[in-house]
Amino acid sequence: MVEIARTGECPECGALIGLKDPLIREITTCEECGVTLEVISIEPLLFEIAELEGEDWGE
Amino acid sequence: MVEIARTGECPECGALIGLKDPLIREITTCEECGVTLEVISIEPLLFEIAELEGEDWGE
Amino acid sequence: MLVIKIGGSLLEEDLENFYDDWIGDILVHGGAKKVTEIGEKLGVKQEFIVSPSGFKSRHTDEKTLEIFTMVLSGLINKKLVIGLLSKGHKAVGFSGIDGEVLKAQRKKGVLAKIGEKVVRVEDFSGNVIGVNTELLKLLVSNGYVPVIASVAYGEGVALNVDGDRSAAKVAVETGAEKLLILTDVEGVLIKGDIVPKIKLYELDEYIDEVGAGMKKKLLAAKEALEGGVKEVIISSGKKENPISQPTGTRVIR
Amino acid sequence: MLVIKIGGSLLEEDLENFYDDWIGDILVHGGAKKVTEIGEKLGVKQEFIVSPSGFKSRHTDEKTLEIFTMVLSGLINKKLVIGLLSKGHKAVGFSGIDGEVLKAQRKKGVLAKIGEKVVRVEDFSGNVIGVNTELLKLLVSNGYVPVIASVAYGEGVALNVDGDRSAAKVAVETGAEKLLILTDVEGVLIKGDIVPKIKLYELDEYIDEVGAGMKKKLLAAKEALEGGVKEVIISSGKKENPISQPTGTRVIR
Repeated sequence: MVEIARTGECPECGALIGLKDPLIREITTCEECGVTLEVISIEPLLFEIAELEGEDWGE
Repeated sequence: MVEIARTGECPECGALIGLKDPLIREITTCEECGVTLEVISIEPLLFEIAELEGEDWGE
Repeated sequence: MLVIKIGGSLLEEDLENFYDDWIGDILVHGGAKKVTEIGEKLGVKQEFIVSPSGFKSRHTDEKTLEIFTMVLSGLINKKLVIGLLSKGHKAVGFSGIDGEVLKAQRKKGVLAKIGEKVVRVEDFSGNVIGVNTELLKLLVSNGYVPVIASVAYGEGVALNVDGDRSAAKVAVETGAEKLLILTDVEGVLIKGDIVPKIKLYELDEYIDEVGAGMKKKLLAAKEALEGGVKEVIISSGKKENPISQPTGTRVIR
Repeated sequence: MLVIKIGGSLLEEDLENFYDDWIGDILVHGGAKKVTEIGEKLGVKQEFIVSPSGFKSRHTDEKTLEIFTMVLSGLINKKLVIGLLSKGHKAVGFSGIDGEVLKAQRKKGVLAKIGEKVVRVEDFSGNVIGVNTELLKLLVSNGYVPVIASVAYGEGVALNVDGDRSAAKVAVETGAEKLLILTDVEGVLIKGDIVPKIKLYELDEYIDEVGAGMKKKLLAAKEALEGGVKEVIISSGKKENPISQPTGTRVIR
């Protein structure tokens, strides 16, 4: 399977972030500023800052 | 299939009633007094007077 | 007080018009079609029995009763409640079991034709004989909209009862002036035309002329009017403003 | 005021002891096991997802949510109501959707591990953030026993919420002194022995030592005590007099 590497900008610090076969809603971290990000578009690769609640014990 | 005829007494007028392969809760009528009866036992064949509500349109 | 009944295949359709136009006090609903669908998926084949005079009705054995209760009070009821909540109405949904809102007398079992014989078959269906109006009025007077699934309680068990006649009983017991029966047909149809108005004394003629579904609605209308309700309307729930501007058949004293 | 929670496989057992011994004011119940069973029969495979830190939880997609709502509020709820009615209690069953009794905030979706990646997955689950105590007190003060299925309402949809924490929230908001969590185990077990008493300040240690199911109950106990409830008991619902003489673990301030 051909892996497609894509790059996009961190909305927080503008650093370039590369991801292989990104998935919508994939969670990743910006190596530059450390903020947790969420993929909101694949072409182009766009991120938003992920709102993360504390680890929760669902039903 | 062998048909088994059974006889039992009408609880209303005492007349003898014959039924082929009676079923529990089968509804029948006493030819003598005309009352509607319900089979409550097969061996021996016993009847009770059937409580019948008016024909009803169930859900 | 306005009591509204909704049932039939209408319940499977988009009910935005209905929710938008809500101005009633109490909603009663059925949902038999969905019960048959889910029952079959759960491997409980829906049995219909033919009574001696040829009338077809659902045989409610214990397994069917459980599905009936679950689908009406857990699926359809909550769909209707969410619809009304989303329009700002304080809807509270429950079944007739709850608080014994619909008390029923269990039928002595239903007569079924098996081959040439007629046999009484155990059945979990009943007739509504009482309504807990205290609970309904408590809720209505505090701004809540009761949404009642037509499953009743009697002799310690849940009982399948007729939705239209349950709604009629609720209307009578709560002293409602009007009962609106919303369904998937335009109104009482005779030779394809909607009958605009039927007077109480004419009802029996129409009861003999219509099909089984409408027969139950006219019987319910009769019981409502005889119990003091002023007007019963049988109309389509699919149109615009189905509640504020019903266009079906008006049945009056 | 005494709030009682009942859940787990206990719900599938004979509850005569429980109904006989009823002296509570409000009952909250779960029922996840039955949801999985009926979901599978309806062809809706129950998905569990593993969060990044390895915690397994149910993934509530739209189809699962519908079954969750139907089974909890239409099957289990009505079974409990009939049980209490048969002992003379005026039980009224509904879900947290009804009258927005359980208001919930929808979780932003649940994080799931897919291969090496972590992805947010849409989910219909939430945390209870509010209780309609006005409706509950209206019913209780008129002699009714509210029986609440732990399905909540939030952002216009039904939401799957944790039964234990919903019960804790109901206890806090209604100012209950006591919360009794009845389940299918004797109490908090450490190395096979029942811990008779746990103080609030010790709770976090136990939370780290117990399994996922009990972890939720201790978290609920913590939320209850921090919200003003005086005592939380976690005990078995199978014994004689499970409510009047609970023998499990008492968690106190």
